[in-house]
Amino acid sequence: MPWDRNQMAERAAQELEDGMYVNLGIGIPTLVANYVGDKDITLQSENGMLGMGPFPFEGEEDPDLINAGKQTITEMDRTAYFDSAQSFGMIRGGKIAAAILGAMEVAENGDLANWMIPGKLVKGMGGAMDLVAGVGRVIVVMDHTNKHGVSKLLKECTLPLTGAGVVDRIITNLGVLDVVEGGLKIVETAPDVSEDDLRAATEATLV
Amino acid sequence: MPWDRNQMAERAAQELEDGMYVNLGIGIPTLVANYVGDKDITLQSENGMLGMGPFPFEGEEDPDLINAGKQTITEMDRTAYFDSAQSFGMIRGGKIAAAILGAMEVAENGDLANWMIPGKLVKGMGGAMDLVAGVGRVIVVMDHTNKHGVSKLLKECTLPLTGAGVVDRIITNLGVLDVVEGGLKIVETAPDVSEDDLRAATEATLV
Amino acid sequence: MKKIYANATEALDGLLRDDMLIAAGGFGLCGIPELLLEAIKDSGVKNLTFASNNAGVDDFGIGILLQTGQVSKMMSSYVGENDEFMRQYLSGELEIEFNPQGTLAERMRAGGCGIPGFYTKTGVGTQVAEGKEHKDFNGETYIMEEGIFADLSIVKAWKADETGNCIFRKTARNFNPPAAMCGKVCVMEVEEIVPVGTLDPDHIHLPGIYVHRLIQGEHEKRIEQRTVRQKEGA
Amino acid sequence: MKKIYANATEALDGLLRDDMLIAAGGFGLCGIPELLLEAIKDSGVKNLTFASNNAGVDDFGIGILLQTGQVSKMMSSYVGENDEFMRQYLSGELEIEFNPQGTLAERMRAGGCGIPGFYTKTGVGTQVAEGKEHKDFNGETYIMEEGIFADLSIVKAWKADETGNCIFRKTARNFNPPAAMCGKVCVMEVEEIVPVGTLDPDHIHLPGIYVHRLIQGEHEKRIEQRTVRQKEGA
Repeated sequence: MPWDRNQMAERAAQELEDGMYVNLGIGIPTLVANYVGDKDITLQSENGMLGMGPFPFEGEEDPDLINAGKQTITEMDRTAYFDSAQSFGMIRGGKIAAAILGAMEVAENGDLANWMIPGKLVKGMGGAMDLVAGVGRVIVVMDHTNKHGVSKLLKECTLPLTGAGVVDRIITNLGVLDVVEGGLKIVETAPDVSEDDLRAATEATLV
Repeated sequence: MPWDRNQMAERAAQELEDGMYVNLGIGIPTLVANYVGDKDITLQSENGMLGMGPFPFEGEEDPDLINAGKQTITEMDRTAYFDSAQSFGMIRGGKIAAAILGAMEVAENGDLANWMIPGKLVKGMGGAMDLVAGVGRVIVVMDHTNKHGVSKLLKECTLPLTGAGVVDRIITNLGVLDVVEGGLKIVETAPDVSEDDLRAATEATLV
Repeated sequence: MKKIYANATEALDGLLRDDMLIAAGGFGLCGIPELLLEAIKDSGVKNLTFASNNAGVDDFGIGILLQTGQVSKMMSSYVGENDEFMRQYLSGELEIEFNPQGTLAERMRAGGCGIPGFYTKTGVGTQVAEGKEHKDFNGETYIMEEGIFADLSIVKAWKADETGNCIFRKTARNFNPPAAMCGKVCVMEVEEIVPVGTLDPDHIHLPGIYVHRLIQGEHEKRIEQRTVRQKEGA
Repeated sequence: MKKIYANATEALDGLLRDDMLIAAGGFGLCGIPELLLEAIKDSGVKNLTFASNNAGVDDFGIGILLQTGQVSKMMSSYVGENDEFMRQYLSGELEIEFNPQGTLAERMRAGGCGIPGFYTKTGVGTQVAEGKEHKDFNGETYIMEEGIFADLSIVKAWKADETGNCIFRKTARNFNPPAAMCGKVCVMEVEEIVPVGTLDPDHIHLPGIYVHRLIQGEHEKRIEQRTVRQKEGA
């Protein structure tokens, strides 16, 4: 049985090690925070915060305290605030150990597309290009195929890139794959998903 | 009668206007602070401070509070501290209205030499190159001639430069000169110093 | 050193002109100079270019200047919250230069620090790199991005003293310091002006040297995405 | 996340090797990592290159590593306070790369921010510009300076919490934040380690993400130029 959203998030949480500073994207990646357990993980919000806490209780929302998705959040004992230049300085400078983010397409060479569909609504890349270029490890969490059943793991991306050759690992509802020399390598499959199932759903070269 | 050190500093203080942020070099420029009177001047110390106060009283020295000359100083109500990258960011970015500094040589095209005598002791340029390249107005305060009576206002600098074409105004014991198209222009002479006296002591072209 | 003005309109007096480049602080609707934006709307100045991470929402933030058609170009990283923006962009009324968020912040800081260009890996191999100088350092390719030198900076802080030394609050700091640094003139709005000497010199986030004009005012501080959790057992 | 070590020697364990590049905080003798420098001396590691604004004095700061001949190169802006330095330099034992002070600070920050090169007007037309790439922006000439990527950063702060979030005190901040940022590993010494939650998140000067190892210790904090004024009427 393929993983659901929460199971994908739970699997992604296994990528995180004690002491890591991590940036989580919007969507499924946000759920990863629910599964870090006892591990001492510090979350960065790229609008200027390390040590991001959970959503506030009703009535305790602070307009001066939001995350990169513009949602109200809370601070923690370890929190530090800083400005956007400093925030992306630490991202670009490789101080963030890992980013977990969603994607529209990933290519077998690690190319990532997740910011723009030409001709459709153009919203902008936000901090995604900085994150994929700068952090230590880029982990993509996404459905293996789109709603039409077409593979999102491609030989080449068709959409404008967010970064070239930047993805390290992909966690989908069907399994876990690494970007290696020559293509993608299956690391693990979801329960009751066979490697053949996964191959059948994948356009990218599997090595 | 030529100006003495204090009179040169007093004359230099006239260059400063209300509201200015100013960097004062070591030596005579330091004395300028004694002559700003009622003008609201904020002194920068390039090691990371705006709003530099006077020397501390005996027994109140703080090892964490020094100026760019490594001397113990004090803070003021308006003081703000910052790191060296920020400090030189504001210098390089033109936020400091004026720097008043000493020199070994100034050339008629505004070249300045004040950091190195080849073959002799080499101490380093400290923040001088950043200051002359970045601040709004560079005012040199120095004796008109060296101890051998040789002009320090030259057609061309003989010593390694601190900055090329950076000086705006020169205040010497003999008078005040501006760097203009074609050479130096006498703005003012010290009391009982004639323009001819000043010309006689100057190698640089006077226009 | 008289930096304090009575209100946003007076603080902007003599600083606004058509076709100018304005750098604005804020992220989403958090920490935006809402009073100054309102005064710019009232001034009627037009053909503005804004360097600002976002474009506000339809009726708040820079959005109010889009409604009036006063903005001709945005330099931003994300504008997804604004329908009017999309309409003007798709109809060709509005130009947009997309900047990766960190590149935009660093470009502002660079401009403020007298750095006209710097190299970054961000955007290499993407549309963002097109037309930009590429250079290799230690076997890796980088692109050159240019410093932003704005005609005017408008920013919002929490508290400032009378000399403009100021502090921000939580994530409302965001783009405000770099935006403040990159303008020829910087006008700041704060929630409270305090006497000189009130703020600890070690706690100043942005020294007054960057702040030329200062106003105090009431801020709406609108929340864009109100998200909450339930108290356990509630 | 265990960052706290018992002493400087343990904090440096496994990090030192000959020929490495170390970025050190401090200006003059103010805010220098004195405990870590002492431990580096004791380690006997040699052929070190230091990126540090100054070289200490003969018997304090980096000076103690010059006495033992462990330093082969300095990247500094001013070394005038150190006689042994001058002797070694003039005799050719020691190499020096002079950097304008602001260029040195910005090179460290750039390295820490993933920026391998940037353009500055500082030093154009001087010896500092020789051999460097020149480029014109808006009719003015700039030179390219490269980011510093150090093998190790050693810095000193006033107080840090257990996660490494720290604050500096007055002008002892100086080069410490940029030096901390540019190292692959950063070891910090502080006067006091406080429990997490003690420091106001808005007052942190350098977030703990930059600090990998942390020690607390007694500091001499020597004053280089004791200057005082007389009380009036005294």
